[in-house]
Order: sequence, then structure tokens, then C-alpha cells
Amino acid sequence: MSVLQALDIGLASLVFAVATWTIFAPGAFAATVGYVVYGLLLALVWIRLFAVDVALTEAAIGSGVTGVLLIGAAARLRTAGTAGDEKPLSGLSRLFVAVLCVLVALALAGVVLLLPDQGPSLAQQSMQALPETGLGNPVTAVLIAYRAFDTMLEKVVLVLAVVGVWSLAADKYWGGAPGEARAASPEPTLAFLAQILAPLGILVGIHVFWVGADEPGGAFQGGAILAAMWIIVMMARLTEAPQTNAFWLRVALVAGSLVFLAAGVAGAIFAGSFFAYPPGFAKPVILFIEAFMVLSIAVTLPMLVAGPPRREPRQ
Amino acid sequence: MTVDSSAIAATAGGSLLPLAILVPALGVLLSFLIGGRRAEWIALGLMPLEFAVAVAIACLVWRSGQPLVYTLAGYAPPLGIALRADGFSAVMLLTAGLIAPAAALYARTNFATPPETEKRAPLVFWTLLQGIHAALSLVFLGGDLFNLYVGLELLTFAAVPLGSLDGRPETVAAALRYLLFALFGSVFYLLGVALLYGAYGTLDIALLAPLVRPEPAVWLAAGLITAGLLAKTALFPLHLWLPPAHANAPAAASAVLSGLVVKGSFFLVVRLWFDVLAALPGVIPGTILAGLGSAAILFGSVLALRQARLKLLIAYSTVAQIGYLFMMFPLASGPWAADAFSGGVMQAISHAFAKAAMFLSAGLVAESLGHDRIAGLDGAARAMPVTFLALGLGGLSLMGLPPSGGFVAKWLLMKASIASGQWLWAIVMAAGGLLAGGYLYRVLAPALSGESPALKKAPARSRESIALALALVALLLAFAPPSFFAFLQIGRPAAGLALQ
Amino acid sequence: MAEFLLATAGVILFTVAVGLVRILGGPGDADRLMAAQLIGTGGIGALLLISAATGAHGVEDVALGLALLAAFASAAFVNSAAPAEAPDSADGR
Amino acid sequence: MTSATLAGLVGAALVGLGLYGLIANPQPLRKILAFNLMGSGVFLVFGIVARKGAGAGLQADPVPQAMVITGIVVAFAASALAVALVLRLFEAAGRATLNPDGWTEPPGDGAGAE
Amino acid sequence: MSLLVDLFSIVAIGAGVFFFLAGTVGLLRFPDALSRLHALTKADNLGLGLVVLGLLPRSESLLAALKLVAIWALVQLAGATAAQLVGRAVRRKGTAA
Repeated sequence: MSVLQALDIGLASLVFAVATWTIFAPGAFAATVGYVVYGLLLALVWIRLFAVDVALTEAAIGSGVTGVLLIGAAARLRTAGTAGDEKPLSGLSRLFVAVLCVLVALALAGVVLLLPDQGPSLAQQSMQALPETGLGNPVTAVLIAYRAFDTMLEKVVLVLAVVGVWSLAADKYWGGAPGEARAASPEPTLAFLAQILAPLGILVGIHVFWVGADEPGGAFQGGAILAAMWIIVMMARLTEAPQTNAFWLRVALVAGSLVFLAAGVAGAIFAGSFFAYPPGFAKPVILFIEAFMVLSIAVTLPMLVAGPPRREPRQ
Repeated sequence: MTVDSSAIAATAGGSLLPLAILVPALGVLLSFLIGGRRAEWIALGLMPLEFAVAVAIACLVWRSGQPLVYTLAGYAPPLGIALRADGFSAVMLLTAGLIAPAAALYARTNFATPPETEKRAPLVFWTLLQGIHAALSLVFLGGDLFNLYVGLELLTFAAVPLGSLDGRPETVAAALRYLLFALFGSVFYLLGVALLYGAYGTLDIALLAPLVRPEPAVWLAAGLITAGLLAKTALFPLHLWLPPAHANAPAAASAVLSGLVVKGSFFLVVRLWFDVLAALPGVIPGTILAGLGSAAILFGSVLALRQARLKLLIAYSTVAQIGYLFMMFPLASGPWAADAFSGGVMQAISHAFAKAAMFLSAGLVAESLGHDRIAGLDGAARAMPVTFLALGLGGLSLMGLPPSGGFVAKWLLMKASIASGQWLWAIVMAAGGLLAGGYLYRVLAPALSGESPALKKAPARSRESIALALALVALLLAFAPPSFFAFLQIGRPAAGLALQ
Repeated sequence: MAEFLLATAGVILFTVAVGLVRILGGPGDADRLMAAQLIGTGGIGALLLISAATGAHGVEDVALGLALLAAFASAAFVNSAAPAEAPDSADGR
Repeated sequence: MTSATLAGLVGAALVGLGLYGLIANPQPLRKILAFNLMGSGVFLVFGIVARKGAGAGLQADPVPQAMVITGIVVAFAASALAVALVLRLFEAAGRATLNPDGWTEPPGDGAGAE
Repeated sequence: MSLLVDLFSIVAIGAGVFFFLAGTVGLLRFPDALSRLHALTKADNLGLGLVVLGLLPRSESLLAALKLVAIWALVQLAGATAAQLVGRAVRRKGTAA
């Protein structure tokens, strides 16, 4: 057991050190790379907490796709030369903020230490209700059955985020594609990478979604891996970003939440309660909803990374 | 430890509660999907239905004298999620159900879409307006703290982009600052939620309330959640984001942001301290909240006095009026508790109507004169009397002069603070009323005198009447019958609080 | 055996940590991106060893996901740095 | 249970670090990074709550895990919106800074906002 | 049998760790970015390959073993392309970009 403890302590210090670097690094780009490194280490921590579903999500979204988003932004802003523009806090207020943050962290650490070793839990109830959902993975059951309402609304949050990002376009570009028009010649190495990665990644994404019913995985994680594949294909310029006024794109963006919402209303009619599943048919209905959620996530995340439309729409 | 089973069992008519959230959510999805002009039609078409649902919920709560409860997905809490409507929720739903359509009708001129095309600002506006409506319904009805977190995020994502629709650097910066404050608030809120779950294994408000005991985890959670919500409510000193974000948004959006959106997170502060944490001794936290509120009243009013632009003045007056909302907290126990609660709620509602009316009027002023500089308002009231009438009537409520909802609110709060011997709050509120009179005088006095200026275009009669109607609602709240205040108490564990 | 696997995971994490100290600080962006690459390889190695030692279930998929995304930081950098050479015009409205 | 407690302490430290970065770091992009760091600290607190709720044959309570998954997706969406705002600000003002003095194009009428 | 498997794992994984160490030493010793890049990617990928090799006989199923191999192949690919991409970026901008 002691080796494991030593490893845990080492991992924890590494996470803390990289996080500190991310906050205090001299440049924005260095900090951003620090964050990517940090995200990957966090996936290890989640494994150590036996939360494999979360580790998958963290690896795909927290580290991978967020990393692309932030590194892209940092690389673009590197020319901004913001260093001289900002009024940094004065030494005294910096100290005050630091003391405040240390106090918050200490209070939190104290409370965390005080939490009972065997805390209250819904594990028992989750497992008891599991058979009627037809699922084997309780985390998926929480997301898609017990707390389906949360998950559906969270999909609506993603739709609003897309609307918000697109709202930053210039008027003349509304309906056009995101990203600048680029040179026709793609980076050959990147294209090569994308050509190999994409088919494999699609397989993995679908696999992760499919096993999610019973094993760690699910619609979020599978969708995020598929999203990453579309992102790399677009980065390699093997395909252009779609026009934001394309009807198929809108359909794909709202499909997950719309199907989920419709199923929720159907539950009120056929199963006696909003977002309830008809007894005996729970699993097929769940997989049906999840399939559309995968589609929506796989399309939404790349569109969020791509940013607002920056090209005039083609008629 | 024992929970009244009625708190988690669904009640008849409870299925209206998810509809109040799902109808506007459906509107968001369909507006974005179909796009173009249809976004506007969907928004306007669904609003009567949403209002009807709100009225039906209020009627059912009224008739039964009990909160409505609905358990989603057939799983009772703690595993599942419950929605609950008490008197306070029903009143807030009705308020949102009236102000959102008013803002929408007003906005038709600014966000019209030419046939067969889709334009950026209209599509974003109509989609996000419905998003705000869905989010507020969820915030008012949610019975689960994590579900409410999702509601808060919906609210943030719907509200932030409305402020930066014109794309000028200062509006984008304002939206970014708003987003950063809101995200800070979300993280703190979520952290508190994590601690509560760690302590008690449930996030359902009704189940949590009897379990909560004054212990470190709960105190820290309470502090974190409150701080997070205050950042979203823009209570002093976390108000920095509000004036630029609200003052630079299109008038219809400002009305919704200032009138309704900040009330969403305020509503949750009330939920937290009155329903979840009723078992905690509330004197010190209540005093802190009211102290910040007092600072907000004085600071916001003084800054409002110094603004050069009408919309910024109104936005700073929001900072001040938010302060009044928090006066109810130190007064929430004792025989005066019901008065204090009624006063706080009345302030939330009357400010919502009055502020919406004022922002819509200010929008008309800016459109008609081509600017909203206070120095250039000379004689403007002669050129557009109805607009300034709405502005003035709204101002009545802000000052707390009778007859207005603001008067009733401030009078109830003052009565409670004097009855409880906490006269300091009464003095601050009186001073705030005087300062409000001062900043309104700055606008109205020059507007009422001098030559009537040449208007770029006269405000449309229909849009003026929308603003006036809202101001009149704020006025009519003064005549709320005692049964209205009894209605607000439905579902309050008020007896319990009063006995603490 | 589990101890051995964990110890090797620890050694790999240690080498990664030493490497990070060297390159996260730069001097160039290329060095920093190497840090992302280094942690990708080392982290996946440590992940596999830890999961083999503790018997956590379904970890291969996490490693697979990380492996799929291992080159993304570099790709995003190259992708976003490229247009900077031809500065995009600040568009008016 | 050491690993869970350790993760909780790291979570607490991350919240403190992130909070500091969010307040004290003037660059918007760094603030977004700090927000993400703080968010993941909160998720870790959920993680130890889940781990301490192990039972019924599960090594961690699934309910907080599901909440973290929802939270990660929402945090990503928030970062995307924030990054889009920063980049838009960069385009419109020539600088990605919240401080209007740094903008190269003269701001319009509402410059006195803050 | 189990002993043999353990021995195989120990040897392979031990060798893998050695290459990770070697990669880091290269990282510390080489003077310029490009040679550091190549030292690092080569050594680390070999290290990971050996670790995977050592873990192969311990995997639960054929699918799990297949995944292990795929992981190694993907990291190999990522390392090679990242070295190319970053290397070119370095050459384009001069060493200290």
C-alpha cells in the first residue's frame, strides 16, 4: 500500500506544481501549455478516484478539446502584445487577494478533511433502480434516467453557447462559415495525421458510446471523441467548416436536445411522468436518445472551437 | 430527520411545472433550428402559452394553499429531481411571464427580420430571450440544487451575449466581464453544492432542510453559494460588471436583464437562506447581507447621480435597488418576519416592472433624440410626454413614493426594521429614497422645462404604451390586497423561521 | 507485482516531472509544446501501469482517448500560428 | 482512503490558485485558464465526495460523478464563449484587454462606462 | 506460467522505464530545440512501446490487448507528426520563437 501512497503523493504534487505554473507562468502561451499538461494529469487523478467515466470525459473534453480551444486562442493572441496594456494589481491588493485565496483554500481543505470516511451516498439507490433502466453503468443511468432533466437542459446550454459564439460574428458574415479562408494547400503532415486518426477515432468514439450503457463511457465521451476527429480533419483542411446557415448543421446541433425533450414529453404521455421511460422499453429508448446526443455533441464542440462565422455566406 | 412526505410526492396539476420550463426551451430549439423570421413568430406565439401556464400554476397554488410538487422521470428525490412552486415562485413566474412579452413586443421594431433572410441580431435576440425565460422558470421552480445550477448556467449563457449584440469594443468587454463574474459565481455555487452533497447525500431542498445543522461544511457551503449568487446578482461590491453590461445592451434586453435576470440569482439567495438553511442562526449572515445592501443603496445611488448618460444612470440605480432586496434578511425572524419577506418580494416585483418600464422608455428617448446624454434632455418631455410619463412613474417606485409597489415594499421593510429595533436599515432606506429622488430630478427637471427639441423620429405610440403599461403595473402593485401577501406565504416554512 | 508496476509508474511520472521543469519554461514555444508531447507519452504509460496495478476497469479507453488526442496541442498550435503570418484584416461592420 | 483525501486537498489548493488567477491576473485569457483550474478543483471535491460514498458494490457514488461530467461539458462551453469574446475584443479593439486605455481604436460614446 | 509472465513484464517494463529516463536525460543535455525534440520523441515512444509489451500478456481479453497495441501505435503517430509539425514551425521562425 505504501508504494501506492507514495505514487499518489507524487501525482498530487505534480498536479499542484503544474497548476501553479499555469497561474504564475510568465507568458500566456506557456500558461496554456501548462493547462494542457495539467488536464492530462487530472485524468490520472480521476482514475485514482475510480471515476473512469469522468476520466474519459476529462481526457476528451477537459484536456483535449479545451486544449485545442485555448492553445488556438493563445497562439492567435500571441501577436497581441497585451503585456503593457494591463494595469496589474498593486502589491498590496495582490497580497490581500493572496491572503483571501489562501483562506478559502484552507477552509475548504479543513472541511474536506472533516468529511466522514464513509459519507452519505446514493450508490445504493442508484444500483436498486438500475435494473428498470436496462443499463449496467450507473453513471449513465444517472445522466440519462434519474437526472435526465439536468442532462436535457445541459444540452440546451450547449445550443445557447453556440448561439452566443455565433452572435459575435460581423453582420455581413452571418450564415457564413467560421474560420478564415485559408491557402488551398493543407499542411501535409497534418493531413496525413488526420487521415489516419479520423477513421480510428470514429471507431473509438462509437465504441465508447456503445459500451457506455454497461461499462465506463457514454454519449458525452463518445461524442467528444467524434468531435475531436472532426476538429482534426478541419485543422488539416481536409474539409471546410460548414456554413452556419446550413439546415443540416442546425438540425445536428439541436437534434440531441430536441429528441431528448420530445422523449421527455412522450414519457409524460406513455410512462406517466415527464422524462420517464416506458417499462420494458427503457433501454432502446435510451440508446435512441443517446445516439442523437452523440451526434449533437460531435457537431457542437467543433463549432464552439471554430468560433463565430468569419466568411461571407455563399448563396 | 423525518420529512413530510408531501414535500417530495407529486401533487395534482404538478405536470404544469415542467411545461413552464419546457415550452420556452422548445422555443429556443425551434427558433434556432428554423431560424429567419420564424424565430420571432415562435417567440411571440409561445409567450401567451407560457403566460397561461404561469397563471394556471398560480391558480392551483392559490386554490390548494399548498406548494405544487412534481417529480421528474418518476424518480422521487434524492435520486430524482423534483420541481416545486410555492407562492413566491408563482408570483415570480407571473412577473417574468408579463415582462418578457412586453420586452418582446417592444423589440419587434429593433429586431425585425426581412422576409426570406436571416439576420444576426434578430435571431440571437429572439432565441436568447426565450432562453432567459426557460432559465428563469427553472430557477423559480427547481427543487434540486444541482438542477438549479444548470438553470443558473442557462441564464448566464442566455443573458451574456445579449449585451454585446452591437459588437463595439466596450460592449464586448462588458459582456466578457459579465461572463467572468457569472462564471466565478457558478464555480462558487457548485463548490457549495458539492460540500452539501458530501455532508448529507442529497441536494433536494425539501430533504436537505431538516438535515441541515450548523457545522463547518454547511457554513462554508452557505458562504460559497451566497458569494457566488451575489456575484450574479451584482450586489455591492460585486456589482462592477452590471452598469456597462446593462447600459450598453439594446433597450429591450436591458429591461429583461435589469428587471428579471438579476432577480433569478436573488431568488436563489432567498431559497437558500429561507428554505435550505432555515436551521442556521441567521442573524449574522442576515446582517452582513443587509450591510452590503446598505452599501449598495448608498454607493449605487451616489454613482447614479454622477452619470452623464441616461441608460447608465438607470443601470446604477439597479445597483442601488438591488441593495433594498437584501434588507429582508436580518429581519426574517420574529413577529415582523412576514412583513419583511413581503417587503423583499414586493421590492423584487415592483423593481422588475419599474426598471423594465424605465429602460424601455430610455430606449425610446435614445432612439428619438439620437443620444441619451442627460445634458441634452432639455425639453424632451414636451416632445414625448408619454415616454417621460412612464419614466417618471417607474421612478416613483424607485423612490418609494406612494402610490407605487416600491412604496409598499420600502414601507414594509422599514416597518419591520423599526419593529425589530434595527432602525439603521430604515435610515439607509430613507436616504436611498432621497438620493433616488435626486437622480430622477436630474433627468426629469430639465426634460420638463425648456424648448422642446427636434426629434429624429417620434416614438411609436404602441411602444410608448408598452413602457407605460409596465410602469402602471409597478404603480398598481400599491393596491395589492392582503390576500396577495397571504399568497406569498404559501409554502413558506415561515412559522418555523419565526420561531427560531 | 502490483508494487513493481506502481513503482515504475512513479519513476515514469518522475522523469516526466523533471522533463517538465526543463521545457515548460521554454525558451521557445516549440520547447513548451514538447512538454505537452512528453506528458502525453509518459502520462499514458503511467496510466496503463496504474490501471494494471489497481485493477481499475475500463481504463484502456481512457488511454486510447488520450492517445488519439496526443498530437492535438501541436496541431492546434501549427493551425493557429499559420494565419498569423498573413495577418487577418480587422473587419469592419 | 488516503488517495481521496489527498485529491480533496489538491482540489482545495486548486480552488485557491484558480481564484487568485481569476482575480489577480489582468489578461482575459489567463482569467479563463484560472476559471478552468478552479472549476476542476471543484470537480475534484465532487470526486472525493463520490469516492467517500463508495458502496453497493461500486467504488464511487455515481451521482456526483454524473454531475462532474455535466459540469465539465458546461465549463467547456463557458470557455468557448469566453474565448470567442476575447478574440472578438482583440479584433474590435486591436488588443485583448478589459482596460479601455489599451484599445487602439478610440471607443465610442459609451467610453465612460467604467 | 504466472512467474514467467511476471518475469517478462518486469524485464520489458524495466527496459521501458530506462528509455523514458534516457529521453529525459537527452532533453536535459541537448543544446537546441530540434535535437531535444527528436531525442525525446524517439526515446519516449520506445519506452512506451516496451511498457505496452510488458503489459500485453496481462491484459484481460484480446480486445484489451488490441487496444494496448493501438494506444502505442497512436502515440507513435502523434509523436512523429508533432515532431514534424513543431520542427517545421521552429525552422520557419528561427530557434527561439
